[in-house]
Amino acid sequence: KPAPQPEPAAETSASTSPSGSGAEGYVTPLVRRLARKEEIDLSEVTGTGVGGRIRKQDVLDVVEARKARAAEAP
Amino acid sequence: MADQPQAQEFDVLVLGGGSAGYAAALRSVQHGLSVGLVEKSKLGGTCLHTGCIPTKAYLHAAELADEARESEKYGVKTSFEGIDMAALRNYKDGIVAGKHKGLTGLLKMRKVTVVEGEGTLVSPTEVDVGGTRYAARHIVLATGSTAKTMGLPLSEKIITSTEALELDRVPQSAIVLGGGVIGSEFASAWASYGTDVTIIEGLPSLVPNEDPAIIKQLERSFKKRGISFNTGTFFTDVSETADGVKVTLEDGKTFEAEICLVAVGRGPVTEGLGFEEQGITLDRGFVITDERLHTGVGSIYAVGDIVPGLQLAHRGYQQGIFVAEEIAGNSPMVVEDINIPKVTFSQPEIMSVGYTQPKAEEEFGTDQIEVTEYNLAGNGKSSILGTAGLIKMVGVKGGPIVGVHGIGSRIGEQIGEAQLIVNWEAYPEDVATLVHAHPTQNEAMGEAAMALFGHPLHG
Amino acid sequence: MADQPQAQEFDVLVLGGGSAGYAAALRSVQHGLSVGLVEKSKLGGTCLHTGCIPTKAYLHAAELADEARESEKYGVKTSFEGIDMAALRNYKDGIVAGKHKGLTGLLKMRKVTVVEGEGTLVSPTEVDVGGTRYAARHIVLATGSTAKTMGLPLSEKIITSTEALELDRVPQSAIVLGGGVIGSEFASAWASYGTDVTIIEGLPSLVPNEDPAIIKQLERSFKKRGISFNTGTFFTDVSETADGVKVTLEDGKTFEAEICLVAVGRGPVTEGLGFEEQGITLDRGFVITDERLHTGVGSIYAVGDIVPGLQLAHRGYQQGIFVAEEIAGNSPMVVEDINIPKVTFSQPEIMSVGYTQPKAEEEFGTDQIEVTEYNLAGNGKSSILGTAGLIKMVGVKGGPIVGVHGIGSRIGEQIGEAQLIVNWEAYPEDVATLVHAHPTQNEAMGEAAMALFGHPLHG
Ligand SMILES: Cc1cc2nc3c(=O)[nH]c(=O)nc-3n(C[C@H](O)[C@H](O)[C@H](O)COP(=O)(O)OP(=O)(O)OC[C@H]3O[C@@H](n4cnc5c(N)ncnc54)[C@H](O)[C@@H]3O)c2cc1C
Ligand SMILES: Cc1cc2nc3c(=O)[nH]c(=O)nc-3n(C[C@H](O)[C@H](O)[C@H](O)COP(=O)(O)OP(=O)(O)OC[C@H]3O[C@@H](n4cnc5c(N)ncnc54)[C@H](O)[C@@H]3O)c2cc1C
Repeated sequence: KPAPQPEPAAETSASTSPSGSGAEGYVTPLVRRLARKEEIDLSEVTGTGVGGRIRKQDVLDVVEARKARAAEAP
Repeated sequence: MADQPQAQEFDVLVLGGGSAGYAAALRSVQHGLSVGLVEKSKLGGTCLHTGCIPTKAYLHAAELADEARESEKYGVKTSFEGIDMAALRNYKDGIVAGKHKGLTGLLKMRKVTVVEGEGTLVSPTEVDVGGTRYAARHIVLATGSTAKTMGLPLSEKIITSTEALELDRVPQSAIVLGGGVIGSEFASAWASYGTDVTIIEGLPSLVPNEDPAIIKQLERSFKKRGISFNTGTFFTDVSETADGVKVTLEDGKTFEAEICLVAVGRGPVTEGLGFEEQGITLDRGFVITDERLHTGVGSIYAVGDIVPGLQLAHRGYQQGIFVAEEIAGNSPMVVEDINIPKVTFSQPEIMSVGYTQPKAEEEFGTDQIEVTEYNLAGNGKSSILGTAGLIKMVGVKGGPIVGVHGIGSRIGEQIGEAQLIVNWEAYPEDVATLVHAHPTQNEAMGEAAMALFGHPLHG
Repeated sequence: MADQPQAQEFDVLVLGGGSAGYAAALRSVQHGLSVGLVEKSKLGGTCLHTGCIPTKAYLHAAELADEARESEKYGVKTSFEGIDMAALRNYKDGIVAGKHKGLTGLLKMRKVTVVEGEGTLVSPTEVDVGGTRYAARHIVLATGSTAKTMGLPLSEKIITSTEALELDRVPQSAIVLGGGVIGSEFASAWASYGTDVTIIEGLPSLVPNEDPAIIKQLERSFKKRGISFNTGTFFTDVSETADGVKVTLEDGKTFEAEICLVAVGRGPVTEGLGFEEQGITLDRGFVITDERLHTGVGSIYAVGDIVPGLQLAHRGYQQGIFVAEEIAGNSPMVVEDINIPKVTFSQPEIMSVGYTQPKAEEEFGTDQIEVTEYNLAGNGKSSILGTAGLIKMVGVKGGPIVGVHGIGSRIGEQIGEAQLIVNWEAYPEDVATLVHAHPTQNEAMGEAAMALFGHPLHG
């Protein structure tokens, strides 16, 4: 069930731009949904897509890195 | 070490070879499990033999009949001379036979062991078929549904959808009891063939589960097509007359016609199959499961029409696949009924996924949602096809689109984009920024999203 | 303070009222800008009057004719008695007139000032129309395109698509020069009407921009429909004969028919309009812009068919909207041509978005991509419609789906879901986990995604 609540920071920037499409802020719905599921703040993800756009792989990379860090942690 | 001994004990045993059952079987073998599938009648179940497939063949013929009648307007000189019921049944039977052969071959190729016969659950890990016991680590119940008759005396003239598909003639007139999906589809097809149709629906409207805007448009279109309907009053009696049938309503009104189709819903097939004896909970015959389709007994799951909720073939697939993934340990994601796509193949067609406006208002609050209706009159391709209709989108303010609904000729195929929008929780601007291909009906989806975003292009 | 003086100086002045131009105008007023739109002929341009809309009306009549011919197989008794060209043109003209009226009304309602006449760019901020100078802070060039004739002598018998839409009869036979989208669509429509059609295409195949699997299927279907084609050799000459036309190819082969449709591409309308004089770069007549559609001169932009790339109405809308957003300071996102959805409305229809297999191999490396082809023979609704075809998906290994292609009757409407998949960079599992509605053609999209994900359901 979709959450009606306001979303994290990265997302609001995407939806307040009148065209909804400012290259920097824009993420696809799939990336947004994945980030929410994995509890990742998109403003802290480095995008590797066109114009620095965050792609699904970028979020997956953060998930992996986090897992690796968790595994290393004493 | 032949197949035989192995075949008596499976990793997964599925009871019922309809949409839900065979999907569970096919996905389970993909995960390397040995699978048995018990079917008492024909592989493919209701959907293939007496449901989705034959009805849609009949509805395609209906579309051809409508088009033939109207085509002079489009500069195509044709004359419509009527329905050749024998040829129509041949065509329908050919499609069903082809799919049945394909499915049988597929199950064989994928090495699902099909056991013919009626199965009964005799222990949490065993099913008896004609005296032979088949054991399995996991059991999936998928015995499906059958038309409810509410005690009406079925006959040559009082029939369910199953018999309606075998009629050898186009009835002169018909009363359709029930204005839900199945009733509306038959009413639509018969009207196209030339039958004088009256729908009796006890609830206040046809297709009562749809969004109000869709209902209004369907009722308007049916009226225009000469399909009569009486809504808001339940029937009390159906009886045969000398040359037909008579239906009496609670308010005393009566209707007469050549035949009466009883399409008042479908009930689960679970009686006498040993489910309750093994401790499984039934509610009015339906199998009660947890959210993950587990019955609470041993490793027994239930899928498809026997589980309360939407009775749709692809919900059956979805649940069958879900359980196979669950058994394989892949913790699949639960897809709620609200996010399952729905299509009604009447003329006009209806498609919907997600929340209707009233349901969204209830769930998110009336002041938290916004809706847009895009009239197909503004859509080039729809004008070319000569269809009225609309696309309606329901969104959460500042949030995702949570419902997409549509009505119009051929609009059912828009369900694909609608499904992605709702299930992927797209915002209006996500869709609005993608300009849709011209001139398609699909453009109407883009226009609706643009309007919801506050920037209609052509609207 | 009447409208008049204001009307002479605009925030935005658009030159050309076709798809691209009017989209720029409509979106600009939505941002509160004052807008003038100069149109020398009819609002709506090529697409509305001599392109998308009339051709699709003709193709719908073609579909009706095919269906009437075939419908006995489906149990619907009809006889096809031919095309009534006067009625067909009436229908087509009615659709065009309706849309034209709608568009004119919409521009008026939204307060776009329409200036009738031929405009010439006379300074970086001024357009002259019949001696009156209109000034604007921003200018959008949108003068569109026209059929290329390659110096061929147009006549009653050697015609372009514009004249083809005004023919008063169904030709007995026709040669179509060019097997691209426009050529294939006319060939398809005429063949349905009963014309004996031959396509001459210089490149090695019909619809050469499509994926090879799609091309193969189209060529197979056209052959089956009795549409002849000669590919891989260019023509050298077209001449009139006593009772028709003769086309000669480079290899000396000749073809004769009643008429010849020249559909070898469309060139930009930019000559003599003052563009070069103001310092704008033209290349073979096309306006060269940067990625953000700026011409490099003043605040002059170009949109639509005059900008090199896909010549499609909705690409025009997209660019028009883009420039309006850019002028309004909203830094819109660039949508590359590769991500623009494309539909060819022949029988069978073609839809595609994203990379073809060869282009994906080139871009990502042959060993980095994976593809799946789902044959529509496995799709219930397609069997019901009686159509062959396929859905092909091209994915990056372990990454997103970058191309979706389809062919089959009515398959064009699948472009909506395809467009979301490619533009939102969905992974196969994103789509595969959503079970699609049964029985629709849309299910084939789900099956293709499941196969790409490694778990076909029915495949
Ligand atoms: C007229 C009509 C039109 C429909 N149109 C559509 C449509 O367009 N789209 C759609 O999505 N859905 C449609 N449906 C609904 C769809 O057919 C069902 O949702 C679907 O078939 C349910 O699948 P299932 O596997 O749960 O049950 P079923 O298809 O009913 O299959 C159950 C199977 O189990 C077998 N069985 C039962 N008991 C036993 C036993 N004890 N031992 C062995 N075998 C047993 C039965 O023989 C049957 O083959 C339609 C239904 C009808 C009646
Ligand atoms: C037969 C055919 C079928 C087609 N089918 C499709 C289809 O199905 N789908 C699709 O997406 N595309 C289709 N197209 C392509 C589509 O029509 C074009 O891509 C689209 O029209 C381009 O829009 P535009 O605004 O750039 O140019 P145009 O539509 O050509 O509009 C340019 C306008 O500018 C005006 N103009 C030109 N010069 C001046 C001047 N100096 N002063 C004032 N006004 C001027 C013209 O009169 C015209 O109205 C088809 C084209 C053809 C020919």
